[in-house]
Amino acid sequence: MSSPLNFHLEQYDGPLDLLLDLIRKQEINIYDIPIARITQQYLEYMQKAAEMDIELSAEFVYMAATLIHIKSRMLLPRDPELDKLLPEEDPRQELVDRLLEHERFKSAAEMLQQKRVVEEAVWSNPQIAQFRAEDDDPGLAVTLFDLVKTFQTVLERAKHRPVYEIGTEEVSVPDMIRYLRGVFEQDRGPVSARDLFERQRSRRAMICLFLALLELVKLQAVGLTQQDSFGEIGLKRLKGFEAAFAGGDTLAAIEQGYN
Amino acid sequence: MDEMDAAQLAEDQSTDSEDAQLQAILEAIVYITDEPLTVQQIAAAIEQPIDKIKRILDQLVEEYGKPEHGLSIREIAGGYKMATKAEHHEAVRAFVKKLTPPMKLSLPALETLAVIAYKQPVTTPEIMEIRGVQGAGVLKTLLDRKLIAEAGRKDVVGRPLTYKTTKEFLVQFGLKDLKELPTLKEFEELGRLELVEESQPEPAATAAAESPATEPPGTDA
Amino acid sequence: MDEMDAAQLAEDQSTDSEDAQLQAILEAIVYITDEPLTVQQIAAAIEQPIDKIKRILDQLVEEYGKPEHGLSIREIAGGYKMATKAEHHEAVRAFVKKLTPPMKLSLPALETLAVIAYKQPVTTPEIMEIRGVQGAGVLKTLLDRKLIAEAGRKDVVGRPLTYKTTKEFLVQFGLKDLKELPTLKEFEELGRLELVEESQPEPAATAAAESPATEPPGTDA
Repeated sequence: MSSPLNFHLEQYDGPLDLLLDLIRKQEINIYDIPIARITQQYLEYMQKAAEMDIELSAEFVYMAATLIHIKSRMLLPRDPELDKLLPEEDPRQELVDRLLEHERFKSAAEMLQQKRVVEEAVWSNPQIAQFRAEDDDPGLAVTLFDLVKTFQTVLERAKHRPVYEIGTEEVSVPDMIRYLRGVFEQDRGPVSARDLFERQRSRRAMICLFLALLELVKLQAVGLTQQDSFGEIGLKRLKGFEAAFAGGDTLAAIEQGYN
Repeated sequence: MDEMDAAQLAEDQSTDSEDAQLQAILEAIVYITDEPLTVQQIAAAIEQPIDKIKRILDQLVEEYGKPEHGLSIREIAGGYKMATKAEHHEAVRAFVKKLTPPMKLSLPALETLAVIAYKQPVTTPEIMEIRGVQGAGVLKTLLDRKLIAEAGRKDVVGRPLTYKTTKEFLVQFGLKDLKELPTLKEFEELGRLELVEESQPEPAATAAAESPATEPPGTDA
Repeated sequence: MDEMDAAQLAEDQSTDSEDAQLQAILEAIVYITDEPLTVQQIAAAIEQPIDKIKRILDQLVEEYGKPEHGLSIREIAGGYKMATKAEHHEAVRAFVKKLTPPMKLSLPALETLAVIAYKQPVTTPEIMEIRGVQGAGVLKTLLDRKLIAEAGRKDVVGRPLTYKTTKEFLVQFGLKDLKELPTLKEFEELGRLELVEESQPEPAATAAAESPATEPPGTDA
């Protein structure tokens, strides 16, 4: 067998890697590749890979076709007169250029790896935190990519949000009152009641939300609105909102009531 | 006499360069740790005699004590620690204050901004609906930073305000116009290609961006 | 004559002590900051002429370059950054507490990164063409780690996104700027030299592809 790859089948990142390895291992002059030999070795590799159930990507097949094409072009006799007028480029030229280009980037990758090895042996200990004001939000340094990624995450979350799942979490009526208080501190309303209920993750949470709403309506902190009969029910902050939460008493009293 | 001197000199030199080496190591060690390290701890870790370590650390303390150094190595709580000198604290603090921080956003703010960028013009309830969290507090942050602006009212019940991204948003993200925003399809393409290429999982670098935000009840504002 | 000398001396001394003061402040600043700061940023913040800051920073770089220092101040990503010297990694590692996991990149990821570094701004199809494989692969990993960023769309059919390397790339690879990278031509010449000189059948370029990435020293702590 003529292939230098007989004894162990290696994984290559792509056909260019495989070709380069064949060429370099056999110390072949890359500017004068014996295309028949290399093509044969290349095909042997593909065969072996198939036998060992190693899946090769489509580029390997495409490269095989390219090699065979180059080989056949080199076999065809050329009209010497035509060659004088219109010298044909070596059929291997394009492949050689690609191989050399690829090899340059492999070397560049290696150079980068060496630089990383050095950087991994170096540590820094910045103390800037001691000089930053405490209220500075370190936050995230944001790129465009973060923006897309974040949007994707938000959409995924929306997709997987379980609506009627019975959770094990212990949500209580006072929890829901605090939750509603947060809602109406941001937004005076009207807020869609249906939206609020749909956002709850468990039956228990919905019941607690319902009871919490009743409590707030009783306290005249929140009012219910409906544009037309059977229409959407809206929730609105009322004048009694601040008063209801002024002291801690209201919540404490309700908490007692439900314990 | 000459020979003795030469020998002495050679020995001195080798000791000097050994000392310089040890001093360099001690400097690096004192720099890297946040807790004051005792001489014993250091000596044990780098397997050198305690008195030698002590002598060189004292040299370092003295060296950094000079006025041309803004750092000092001090003996604190029985150990050694590097820090900035107190007399320069004002200057350093003023410096830090003047640093223009890179655009940093909290995760809730980033999420809200992302929703607005891709869904504009969009109302507060719509943003909350998509994000699945209550609380529009971060809108103010984004408005303050001029990353978003109001974009008129929507013609539905309650006529809620809508929001859009601004020119400043484009500048901050290096975009010529909104058409330059990568589409979700392009993003998914990246993910798909990734699966083909990279079989071994690699540790995520930006864990914060991936962890899900807190869900209700409770507001994130 | 004597008087003039004295005046000159006094002036020199005051300049010296002013310089020492400034050097101390710069040392403190470089010590505390986490991101490399440019001369311009520093000069603007402490209201001093750029060339003066540059001169003193260069003095600091030189001073810390001496073997008796275990720390170094390096020019990275267009700015200055303090860190321990690589040659003391064994001694220092024992004391590193907040060990951020080393950034592991696969060879395909490094290759993609190399293509982007040299060809930026570059599109996904262009990357695939050079690498000879379908799938831009690992782009998402590189984006996640903020080593690359989107760089607008290219004005060709389909208006594909382009990519470029970031400041974080320079920091992670310890580069002053992109110009510090060897040219591609240099790699070619290197390859040719190897072909001529190397008698072993395995040139370096292919050897790396076969053996699993060498374990960098910073991983086991």
